[in-house]
Amino acid sequence: MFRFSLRRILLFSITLWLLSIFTFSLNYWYPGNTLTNMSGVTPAMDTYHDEANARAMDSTIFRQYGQYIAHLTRGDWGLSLTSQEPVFPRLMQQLGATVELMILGALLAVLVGVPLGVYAALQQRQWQDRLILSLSLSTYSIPVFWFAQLAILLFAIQLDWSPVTGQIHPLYAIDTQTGSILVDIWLSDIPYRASAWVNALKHLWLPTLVVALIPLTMLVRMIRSAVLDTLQLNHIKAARVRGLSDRTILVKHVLPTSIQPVLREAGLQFSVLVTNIMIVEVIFNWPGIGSALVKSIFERDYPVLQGGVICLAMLILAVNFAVDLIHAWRFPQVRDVIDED
Amino acid sequence: MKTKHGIYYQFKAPSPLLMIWREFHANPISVAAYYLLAVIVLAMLLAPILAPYSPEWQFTDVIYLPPAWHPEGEMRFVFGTDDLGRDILSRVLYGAWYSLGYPLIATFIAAFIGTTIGAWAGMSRGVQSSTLTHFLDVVLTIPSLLLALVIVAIFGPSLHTVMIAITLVLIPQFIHSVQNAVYTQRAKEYVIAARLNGCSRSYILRRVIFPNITSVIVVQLTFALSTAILDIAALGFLGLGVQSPAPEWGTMLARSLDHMYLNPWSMLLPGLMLFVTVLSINILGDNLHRAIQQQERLS
Amino acid sequence: MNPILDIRNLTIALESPEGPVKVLDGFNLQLAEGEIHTLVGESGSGKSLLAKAILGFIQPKWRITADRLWWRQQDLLAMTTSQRRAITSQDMAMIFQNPASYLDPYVRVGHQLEEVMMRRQSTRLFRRKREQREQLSQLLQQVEIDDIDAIYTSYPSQLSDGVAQKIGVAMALAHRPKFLVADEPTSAMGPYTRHQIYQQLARLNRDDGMSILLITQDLTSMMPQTERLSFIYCGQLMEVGPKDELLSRPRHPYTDAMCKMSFLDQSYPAKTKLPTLPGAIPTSQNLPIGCRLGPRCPNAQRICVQRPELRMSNKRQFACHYPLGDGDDNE
Amino acid sequence: MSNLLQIHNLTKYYVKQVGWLKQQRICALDAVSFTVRQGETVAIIGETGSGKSTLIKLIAGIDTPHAGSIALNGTLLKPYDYKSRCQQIRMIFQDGLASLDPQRNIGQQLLEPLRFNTDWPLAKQHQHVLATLERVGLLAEHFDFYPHMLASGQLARVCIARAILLNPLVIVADEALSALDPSIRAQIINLLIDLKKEMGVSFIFSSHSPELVRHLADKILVLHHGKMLEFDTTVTLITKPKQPLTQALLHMENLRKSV
Amino acid sequence: MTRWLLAAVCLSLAGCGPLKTHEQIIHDGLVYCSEGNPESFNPQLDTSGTTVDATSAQLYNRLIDYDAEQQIFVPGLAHRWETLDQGQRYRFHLRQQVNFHHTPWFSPTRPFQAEDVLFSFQRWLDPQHPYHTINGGQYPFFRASGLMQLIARIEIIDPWTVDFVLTRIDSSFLANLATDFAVILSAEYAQQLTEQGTPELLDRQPVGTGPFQFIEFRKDSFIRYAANPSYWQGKPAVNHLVYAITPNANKRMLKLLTGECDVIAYPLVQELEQLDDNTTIKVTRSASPNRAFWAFNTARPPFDQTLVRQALAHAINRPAMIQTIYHGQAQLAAGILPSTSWAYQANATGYPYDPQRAKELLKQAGFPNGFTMSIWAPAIQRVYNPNALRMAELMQADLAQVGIEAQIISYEWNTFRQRMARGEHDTALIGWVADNADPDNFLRPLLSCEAVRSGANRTNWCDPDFDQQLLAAIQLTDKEQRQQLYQRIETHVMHQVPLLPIASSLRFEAHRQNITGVELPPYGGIRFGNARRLTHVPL
Repeated sequence: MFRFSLRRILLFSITLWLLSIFTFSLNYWYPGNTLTNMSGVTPAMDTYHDEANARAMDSTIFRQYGQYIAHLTRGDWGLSLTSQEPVFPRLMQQLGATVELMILGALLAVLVGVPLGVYAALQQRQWQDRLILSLSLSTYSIPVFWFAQLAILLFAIQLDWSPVTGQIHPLYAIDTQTGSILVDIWLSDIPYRASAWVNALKHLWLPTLVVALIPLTMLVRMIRSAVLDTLQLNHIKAARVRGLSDRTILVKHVLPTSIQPVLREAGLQFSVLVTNIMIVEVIFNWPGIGSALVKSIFERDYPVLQGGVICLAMLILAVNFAVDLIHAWRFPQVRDVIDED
Repeated sequence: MKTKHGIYYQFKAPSPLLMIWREFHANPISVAAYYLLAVIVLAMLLAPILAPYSPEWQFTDVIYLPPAWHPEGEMRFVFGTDDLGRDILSRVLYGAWYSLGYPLIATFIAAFIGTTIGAWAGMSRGVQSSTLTHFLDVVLTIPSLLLALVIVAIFGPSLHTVMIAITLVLIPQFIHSVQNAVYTQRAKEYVIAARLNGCSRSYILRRVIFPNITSVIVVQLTFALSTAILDIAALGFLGLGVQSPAPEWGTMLARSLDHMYLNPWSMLLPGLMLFVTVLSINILGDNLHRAIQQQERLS
Repeated sequence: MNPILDIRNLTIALESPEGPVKVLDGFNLQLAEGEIHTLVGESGSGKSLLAKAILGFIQPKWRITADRLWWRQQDLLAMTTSQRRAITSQDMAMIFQNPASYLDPYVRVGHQLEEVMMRRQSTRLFRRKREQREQLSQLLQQVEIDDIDAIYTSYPSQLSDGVAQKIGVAMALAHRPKFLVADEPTSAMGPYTRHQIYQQLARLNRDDGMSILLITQDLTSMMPQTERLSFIYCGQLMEVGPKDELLSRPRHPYTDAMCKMSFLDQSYPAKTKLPTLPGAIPTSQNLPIGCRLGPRCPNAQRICVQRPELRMSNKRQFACHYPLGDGDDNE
Repeated sequence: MSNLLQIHNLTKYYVKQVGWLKQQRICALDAVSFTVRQGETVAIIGETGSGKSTLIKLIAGIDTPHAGSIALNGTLLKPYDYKSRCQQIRMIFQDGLASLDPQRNIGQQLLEPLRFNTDWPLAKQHQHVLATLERVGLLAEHFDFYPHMLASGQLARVCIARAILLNPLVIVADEALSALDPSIRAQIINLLIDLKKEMGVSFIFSSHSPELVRHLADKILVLHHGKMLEFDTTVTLITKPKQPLTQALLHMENLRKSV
Repeated sequence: MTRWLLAAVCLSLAGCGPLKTHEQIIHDGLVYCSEGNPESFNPQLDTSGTTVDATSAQLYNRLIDYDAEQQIFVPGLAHRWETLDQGQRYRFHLRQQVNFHHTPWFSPTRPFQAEDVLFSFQRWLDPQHPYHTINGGQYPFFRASGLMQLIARIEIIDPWTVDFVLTRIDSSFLANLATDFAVILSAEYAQQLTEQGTPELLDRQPVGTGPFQFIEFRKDSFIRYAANPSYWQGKPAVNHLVYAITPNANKRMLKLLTGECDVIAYPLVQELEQLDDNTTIKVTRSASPNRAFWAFNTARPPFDQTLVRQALAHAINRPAMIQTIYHGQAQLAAGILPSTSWAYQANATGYPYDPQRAKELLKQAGFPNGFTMSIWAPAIQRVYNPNALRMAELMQADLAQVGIEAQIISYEWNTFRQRMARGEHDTALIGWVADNADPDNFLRPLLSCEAVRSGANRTNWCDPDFDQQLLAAIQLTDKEQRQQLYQRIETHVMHQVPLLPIASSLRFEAHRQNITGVELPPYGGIRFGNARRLTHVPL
């Protein structure tokens, strides 16, 4: 495990390095002034020359890259071209909002998707199974932006179960500290915390549902087929012959074995989740990285765009890295297989 | 029957691909999806004939017309008109070019490039292949939409950019699946047997490995196609894709949101088309996959 | 003495597009307590199906009929699934081919052993760890595994086939069954490992009086300690009887051919051609009518399209219209 | 009879990671040398994991040795040079179904070696394939069959047909017979005996069935943990084995009878 | 988590209504859904309606205000004023006991005084002023309206009296002073910031004398204001005022329907009928002196040719736009001045839709096969144009008829304006809302050479002759004469068409039934000082 972790850490750092080279080169590809793309400092500003010196713009590309990394690690991600605010602190707040949606969405997907998938597998070829399968395939094909709009029409306008957009009713004066509204409420010292919670959850559940929906259906289908495959495996039959109860077999043998291939694909599902989050944030005016990213493209605000890309990519890579480690820790056999190639 | 040995066997047997097709054809849902998709593609190809009007022609006197079956609708605009008085039916038909035709082209280009690289990577061994594998693993975890957004940010939103972005984004998927498939095939005994037969590498790749991974490629194709359609639509929806007045479904959808309270039809229709198209492609891919598995289990 | 397992005229039919196919057709088996019985059948003979039917792992699409399927005078067919499971887990056990695949690859061997052991004492949830461990090591010693600690913490994929099968045996023994079904337990193993496993099974039979039904494809991997032999072909019982009797004087052409093809007749000179049954084993879609050996049988006549009666003859039973040997031993 | 195949000092090991940074070599085959004469049948016996399969693979050319050489008629065989090797050494695979491409019919696959190793016209290639099919007891119709439509015995025959198509000098087989049903196995054994007689080909096979080895082999090679324990004629080894393991492996039926 | 979700769902369902404290919080405040981010918190720096809406009337006061209904100037921070020296000197008597906002970042030690007036004006008047270049240094309104040239100097007579000395007599001076841009900042705060070394905070963490004080701004999310407890006109009725930034018009409307917004900016015209039916929503329409126009960037060829501009003016179908874009809720523009202006010329000749004529003109100009151009259109609603993007699409189709291939370009509002100020556009769909009743306000800020320099002139059209005439017109005091002069000017401009007027729209605003007192002055801005929520009716 130690060796494996070390290799993974190495791989992870190499990936991050590649990512940094990629984003660094993006600065040169974006239209306009490279230094402005990098730092948000426009030639019209007084600080332009200082910034050019600090980023070694007249030196070799390697030194420029070195300076870029130095600035990046220092948390100096440049200024937004539209608001002249530093990118990094704002990104961190937006990250909080995104991660909140991400965690809740993933939780919802797992908590609903896994039991549903297992249930479908156990009811194989029964009507329940067919229903779950066809529902999940249809849901999987719904364009998420369309679905989100329909959901708003239904739940917010017709039924009034949820507000249309936003994190919380704007009249709740919650200080933005982490960006994640639930954490922020918890950290704040307002007297009406309880109703703030309720209001925040009212705002949260619909975007969470939309974000979770497609990963959920993927999970249902993957878990179902994995459980079906597992049920065919010899050791499950053998466990039955050995007289273990159905529940023990399901919980101790079928589920862990079925989770393994699903966990391997977790990266793919996570990237689907992130894609959905980007779209959902735009639709629900969620103050997260995804909506900032899309907005920054409209505004040609390259420092913000860069920051968003780096942030999201790093988040995804980190999650994949973590999943890899968990996977290898839980299923040591797989480790060798992965290690071999 | 023929001889003492052949007594129990039928005579002429279908090839495995034909068997997959039969298996696939036995499922009414997949057949329905297949014909549905065929109809959509046909409608797309025949759009200039089928569409009653030009997609950009503005009937400024009849804006926000509901569909014909609605009491306020008119027969000459079967699906109604949009905010500029353009015929929605014509727009949806022509829009299929952007929302299905271009994704198809992008998918095929990506499939060609990806399969070539994937096959090369799968056939080569050692460091270069394992580096590529790890690298691809990483690239694949980055959402395609995010990469597409970056490309759009560089070149600015336009049809060309979207096509480049989607094609580029799809290529790694093909490389990955083809490489894995080739890699698995290489360990198969019949490939080893072909090698021992003295066959050339290209022959092994073309005649032995390739027919055996067709199914993988086909399934990947359907997957990539639905990804491409949804990504192009998503970009259009975000206003970063194909630009107006092109009747791309995602763009139409985004546009129609401004008056979804007044004229929900114009929002339902492009969304529904997207949904139906993607659904039929997904059903197709799913059942194809199942048919292939079934066939593999039988043989 | 009553047999502990009494099977009369067991038929299992599977649904197929062409209608039900009798994969097992009128099978008989009587197994006495403490007996080792070897069932020889080539692929497609329905031998694995039989094992599943005895153990009660029946799929809904099977249609099982039998004059008698008794376990210790209890009718297994009349029982509910849970009663059946109770009997199976109480008194029966099974070991398998490819032993490693019958262990959960993601759980340490020790945990799997514990789990099986715990099953019986599920009421006593808080058993002491050491006590459990002791029991386990006793069990492993019984199957001649010495390096208990190493085995305990390893994963199934790290075990050799022989050790894995020993673990399988240990698991089967965990609740002291009266009856063990061994489904080709040694087919993938070298001769020496096979010998070891058989030795162990034989000792269990000797010490605990456990009945063993060994299922095998090939006479060469028959258990030497076996007392009785059954030959089954395409779901039909060919011949049953005491081992020595059957091997030395086969009455059924199939038994005869199997003996010769398995080099048991050492009189055969090396590098000469073997006597064979012509043709191939029919698939379940193309089963012949009547005696299923018919098309391949050297002695077959027209009457063989009728199913031959099972004939009793001097401790043995066989089903053939034209048996080999003289009719002397007919009482 | 001359020495046809000389195997000298053949070594193959696998590298296993022990801890981190430390590697351990596991010898699958440790300096194995022997010679095979023309027309001779050599059986390789040993426990599971003794290196039987590795040896067969090395001779067939599927794998390359880390040390040692294989020479045929005095010329060294180069690794990865399938073109020259396959005309002289052919292999019969154990699993007929797995070793045949499910997407192409039998005929296409049997034409393959001819296409790459002869300059015959297509008609002649066809003819040869049909003749070979008949020779192994199959029919011309089987040319158009796909592997999954054949029974195990027929698949074994196809594999043999593939091996003899190019009239090789040596045929190797790894446990090719043990997975077959007894009644089918006997047919295949008979076929092999016939073919050997007709073609005078050398045959190297591995098996863990002592009966089979004694029935077919002229010479027996005993492997244990990659090392060659003994190599001698069948008669010698049966009557006067030097090693106890040889005794055990070859006389299993004595144990069987003993109870 | 799921349990909470369930609880939340349950709470929103019938049976268990919202918690009581929630109602209290809602009752205490007001949510205004605005269409975009303000560019700055100081309207001196920016003419954008979004900035004005967000700041002028909420944070600041002016010396005088204009009452559009009675068409008179009313006291602001100056309670009395008089004209001296035949109109070259204005003396303002300041209100005493007016306090600046008391905020976490600034505690005023003295009330509002003449010094603050001096600071507020000197900042943009005097290029040497330490604050002149802070945060951009562009004062587009003052530059374009000529106030910069007009004011010679400002003299403090005593702490409560201040004199403005003009370079010449100008009839529009008071009108310009009453606009939303001439706000009064705190000199003491500026001094504190200078000492802290953070002068740029002056316009980011604003301090004023207005009814609300600034709490927090989160870009793309909200601006939070709190009532100024010591406002000189009395504490506002709402304690909290939040601008929820919602660029999407459709979402604004949906949020108004669900009650997430109390007041929304720029409701969608086509949905208004629906809103009218809805008893919880009230829509108000008011006349507004505004103009949507199509500006040609005359600095770029081929738009420097009058023929081309005229051709384009003929090529587009403006009456169709009135129907599709404005849904009939607007008036087709003939000239630049709207019909509400007293200088309006009823008989002005416009450019009728005539593609044939357009083609001929193009041929004359040397473009028989047309050309490729871009139409810039903002993505957000404005008073004068509810959907510029869609209008651009209509024009795209029209232009295609005469062989011109048009490309639509859109940016986020502030980016759009910044880039347009840099002259990156070919043509732009933009508009103007008058800041005061004077016709000069329609011409000088839009088309003068001075406005080119400040970036407010979207056409980059500079005609010294035109400027001269404007100057002459403003110095006249006789309304009749002025009207004639303005008509001449307008005819000239319409012949040159640096910009093609399209329409004047009604101004709309929609709010919940239980909100009153939101004021929409015709010359831009929105006032929440008197807004209040009627007693909450339980659901």
